[in-house]
Formats: sequence, C-alpha cells, structure tokens
Amino acid sequence: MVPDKAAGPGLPATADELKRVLEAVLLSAREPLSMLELRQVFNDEITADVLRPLLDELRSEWQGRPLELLSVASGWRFRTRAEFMPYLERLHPEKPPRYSRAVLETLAIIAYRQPVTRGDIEDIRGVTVATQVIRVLEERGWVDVVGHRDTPGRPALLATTKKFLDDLGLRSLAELPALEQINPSLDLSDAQRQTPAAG
Amino acid sequence: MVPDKAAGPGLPATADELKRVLEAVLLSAREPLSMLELRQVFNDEITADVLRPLLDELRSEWQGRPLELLSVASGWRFRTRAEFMPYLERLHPEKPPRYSRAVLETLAIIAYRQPVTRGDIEDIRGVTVATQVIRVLEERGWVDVVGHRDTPGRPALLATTKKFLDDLGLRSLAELPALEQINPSLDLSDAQRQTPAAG
Amino acid sequence: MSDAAVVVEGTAAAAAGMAGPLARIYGEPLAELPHDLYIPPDAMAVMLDAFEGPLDLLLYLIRKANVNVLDIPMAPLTDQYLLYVEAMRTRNLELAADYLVMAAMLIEIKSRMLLPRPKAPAGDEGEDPRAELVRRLIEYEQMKRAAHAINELPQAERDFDWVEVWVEKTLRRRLPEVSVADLQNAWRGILQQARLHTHHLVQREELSVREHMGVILRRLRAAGGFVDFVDLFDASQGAPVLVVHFLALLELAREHLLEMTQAEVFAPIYLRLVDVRDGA
Repeated sequence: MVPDKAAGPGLPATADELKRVLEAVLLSAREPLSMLELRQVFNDEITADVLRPLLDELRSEWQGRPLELLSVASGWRFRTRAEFMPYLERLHPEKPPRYSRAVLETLAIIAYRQPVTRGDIEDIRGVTVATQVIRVLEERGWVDVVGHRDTPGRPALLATTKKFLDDLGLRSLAELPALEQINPSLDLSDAQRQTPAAG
Repeated sequence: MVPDKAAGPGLPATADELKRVLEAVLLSAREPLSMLELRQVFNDEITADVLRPLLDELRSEWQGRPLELLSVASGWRFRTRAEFMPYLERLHPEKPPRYSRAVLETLAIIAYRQPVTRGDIEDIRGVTVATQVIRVLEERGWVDVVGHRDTPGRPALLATTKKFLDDLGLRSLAELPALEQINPSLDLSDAQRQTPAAG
Repeated sequence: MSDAAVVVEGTAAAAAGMAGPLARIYGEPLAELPHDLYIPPDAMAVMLDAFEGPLDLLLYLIRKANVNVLDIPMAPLTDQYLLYVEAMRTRNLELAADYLVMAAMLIEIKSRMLLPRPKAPAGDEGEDPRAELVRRLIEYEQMKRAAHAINELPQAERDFDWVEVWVEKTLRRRLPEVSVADLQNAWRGILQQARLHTHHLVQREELSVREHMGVILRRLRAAGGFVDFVDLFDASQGAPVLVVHFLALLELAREHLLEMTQAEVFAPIYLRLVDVRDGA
C-alpha cells in the first residue's frame, strides 16, 4: 500500500506513544480540546474508550509537577497550579481581573437562575443593575444573550457560557458550589465572613 | 510551599523547587523569557549564575519528551517538537500550498514526455521556462537529469524519479491517466502504436 | 412562626463602640432604638458605599442584631433603616430610588403588622405581612453567598494560567501536494493554450516506454556511460517488461540519446551514452 501523503503520519504504535502525542497536543493547544478534537488528532482511528484512560494516566503523571491536566466543559487542557501564580504574576504587569460585588452577585444570579433577564436580577438584588456590570461579564465571555422573554419589551435572557465553566475549571453547571441553605439566625461573625470584599 | 498571596511568595528553598518554578513560568509564558524576566520571577534575588545551570538541567529533563526548551535570541522558551506538528495540524487544517501553473505544467510535460530538455518544455508550453521552476521540481526530488541530448549546447534531459511515483501513489508511469495527444510533430515517438480513444 | 420572644443580643456593639444592652423587642413596642442597631453617622457614609442596595443594608442590620430573619422585629428595623435613609439625604448623598422604594415597603409592612391579621379559613395562620420581604432577603442572601463561593473558585488568569506552548509552524515546511488529476488538468491547460487538441489518443504503452527510457539512461550514467547490452535485461521481469525495455532502447537510439556498438558479428553489443562520449 502506498502511503497517502495527505493523511500525514501513521498512528502511534504504542499506548505510550499515543500518550506523548496527547501530551504534545494538549500542551500546545490554544483552547481546551474536546474528545472529538482529540480523536481528530488520530484521524478518528482511536476511540474515546482508548483515549480516556490515557488522559487519566497523563493526569496522574503530572501529579506533583507544576502543571495539571484539567477536564473542563469544553474538554481537556493543561493549566498552571495555583501555587505558582504569585511567581507568574510578577511577569504580568496587568493585574488579573477582580470583580466588584455587584458583578459577582450578578454573575451568581445568572449562573444559578439562568436564563434570567436584567429585571430578574434587579428583583433579586433589590437594586438597579448598571449596564456596565453586565457588559463586564459579557466582555469576559462568561455571559451571553440566549434569547428574549416573550413579555413587553422582549427583554434579553442571559445565561453563562462554556468559557465561564472553563475559566472556573468546571465541567458543567452541576459542579458549581451547592447553594447554601440559609439558616434564619446565623450569627454575625459568620455573616461577615461570608461577605465578599467590596472592590 | 504555599506562598502567601498578599505578600508574594518567598524564595523557593531548594534548587529543585527553583527549577519547578522556572518550568511553570516557561511553560505558561506566551513569549520567550529573558534572563532579566526570569530573575524578576524571583524578585531579582537569584542570580543568573544560579539560574543558568538550572535551565540547562531543565532542558536535559525534557530530552525525549514532547517539548524542547530552547534558548533563542530573546530568551528561553518551550517549543513543541517538530515531529508532533502533523498531529497538531489536524486540529487546525490549513489549506495546503499549491504549485504555480508553470510548475504543474512543466511537471506534466516532464512526466508525459520524458526524457525532455528545457527547450522541449518551452516548445510545448510556448513560453520560456524559468530556471526556478525546474529547480523547485529538482529540489522536491521529483525530477532529475538523466542525460544530455547530443545537440548543440548538449541540453540536459529531464525525467521523473521514483520518488515522484511514490509521492503520487503510482507504481509506474503507465498508471498516469491517458491524455489527449498534443501534436504529432512534438511527439518524439511516432513509431509507437497509438490507439484512438473510445471516448 | 414562633411566638417566643426574640432576644436581640448586642454582639456587634463593640464595633459601634457601645455597650451591648439586652432588649426584649417582640410583642412590645420599643421606646427607643436599640443601641446595637446604631451606627455612628461618621461611619455611615463609608458603610453605605459598601452596601449593594437596600436588601444588603437590611440583611446587615438584621445579622448585626442577630435576629431571626423569619421573625424580623419590623418597628426597630424600619426605624433604623429610615434613620440611614434620612442620614443619606442630609449628607447630600445621592439617594438611590431603590432605597426609597424599600423604605415605603418597610413602612407598609410595619403598619400592617399593627392591624389584626385576617384568619385563614383552614385554620392556618394568615399570611404574615413580612413574608415577601423575608423571601427576598433569604434569596438575596443565598445569591450573595453563591457569589462569594464562585469568587473562591480558582479562576483563569487570577489563580492559574492556561498552558499554550509555542508551536513553530515553520518547523515543518508543508510541501504542495500534487495529484494525478492536477497533472491531467495541467496538461489540458497546455492543450487549450496551444489550441492543438485535434485528436485524442491513448498513450499508455508509450508512457511505459518513456519510463524505461529514463531507467536505461540512469543505468548507463551509473555505469559511467557504458554498459553491455545483455546486462541491461533482467529475464526475471517477464517478457512484457523485457519488450518494453527493448523498445525503450530502440527509442533512445532513434533519438540519438545512446549509441549501440558491436565490433563484429556475435561480438558483445555495447551501449554508450552519447553525452559521455566526449568525456562530459
């Protein structure tokens, strides 16, 4: 059989070679890679059932090393471990985004109550939601308009995106922290501890 | 080693910890990191003389792995090894480059009319054939000089190679599709049996 | 809803610089504001900036007083709330409409609390005028905590960086791919240009011969331009190949690309490249 030039290289022969290819591809990818894309790397000739345990092995191999292989909503991707962030930050002159309480509360409402309109958010928070607050979330790519409610004014329905899950290291909304049952008489110290810093 | 977020991390205590920080920083950097920047990661408290051998060790550690640590003009950076490029390309298929019409026509003439001189090719195409065109085909290993015609100037006779057949997935020239005759006067083998095509 | 008296303890009094008195507030109107709900006006401007709105302020007041959300003492809460709103007004702080709307709601609830509650038919307790406020406070607090929890999750760019190792595209030079069809099309292009497509001929046989012409030329060159005729043929290749090979030989001779020489009859036949003859 004459090798087909267009097809590129053949398949790696061993599980270890497969793993090295997965590692190379995941380390250099610009986005998380879905199982579909990972299979594409091998011309769809390796099944997900073969790749999945290899990904788990790869994740174990990186245990205790500076990176960790993460499975998020859009797929698999390597990230740096949190303990190295202080060093990395010294190289980034621009400060990472830290969100105000208004932004965080709006985000939480969209995440847990989606799809919601701006009016819904205002009802829950008891205050007007500034356009800027929603724009911050949209610009980060965490929130987008998924439709319009069929009420007067046809307000936009907001929902969180895949990128929101990816950026928080989550595979699905089900992995969000469970909503706390509010104890009607929590003591003050507890309530204060739970207050995010205003920013 | 969980550095204090606010105060920034202390210095890693051991050479191995230093190396892990270097690794994390280099793996996640978008650009090559200069020695100046690498020192900045440690608040300029580690000298280049300490870091340089650690970088060399790091490079050795990655030998035989999918990435290589390189020292380039602007600093140090990890790079995905070339052998993994074909896999990566499957994720972002790019349009393959194309040969110019001049190259393709020249190749076709050499394939169907070999052995031919550059003059023969020019006669058939009706235009001058740039040296560059033939060089492209020679460099690709698809065409070479098989002799010289015993005419004034002793022009080189060009023919296609075995590599040309391999790369096109042909076992022999006979597998090239039949083609329409061009001109009896240019046909150098009018002694050959010629069968009119059925359709 | 509990009938038991709610004890408001002054746990937060220290923050306000006050001694914390105990105050029995449930069931009897308060003569004066409980100290633990009191915040010095100087601190107020700073504090109001820290509140995300009336619900946040109310929650603060309730939590600070350590009262049960399900059994809010409406009178002191409303009084305290109004005190804040009034303070905001006198300090010319821009008073958000949201705070005023809430003030009206609190006053309404407070006044309804003073009226006898209508009995529900099935023996249930009637709807507590505070029910809607309580529902909103609990939902808001839940979201407030969820926001805090989300903020605690490791976040891209803040707590970690994605890894994207440099890929040097030029490491692998992609060569143009050529297919048989490309060659065919190129040839058609030549034909069209020459306007010479007068007749159509199949040339399979000829191509075989042309391929062998190249093979022979290469053999001759490899051998220094001089080869014994019989060495050129490999009987194991079968008759058809030998015939084509021979035709190629004749074609090369006809095109003066090689010479065949024989010193005498039955002597070995030698093939010689014409371009090597002159020692090129």
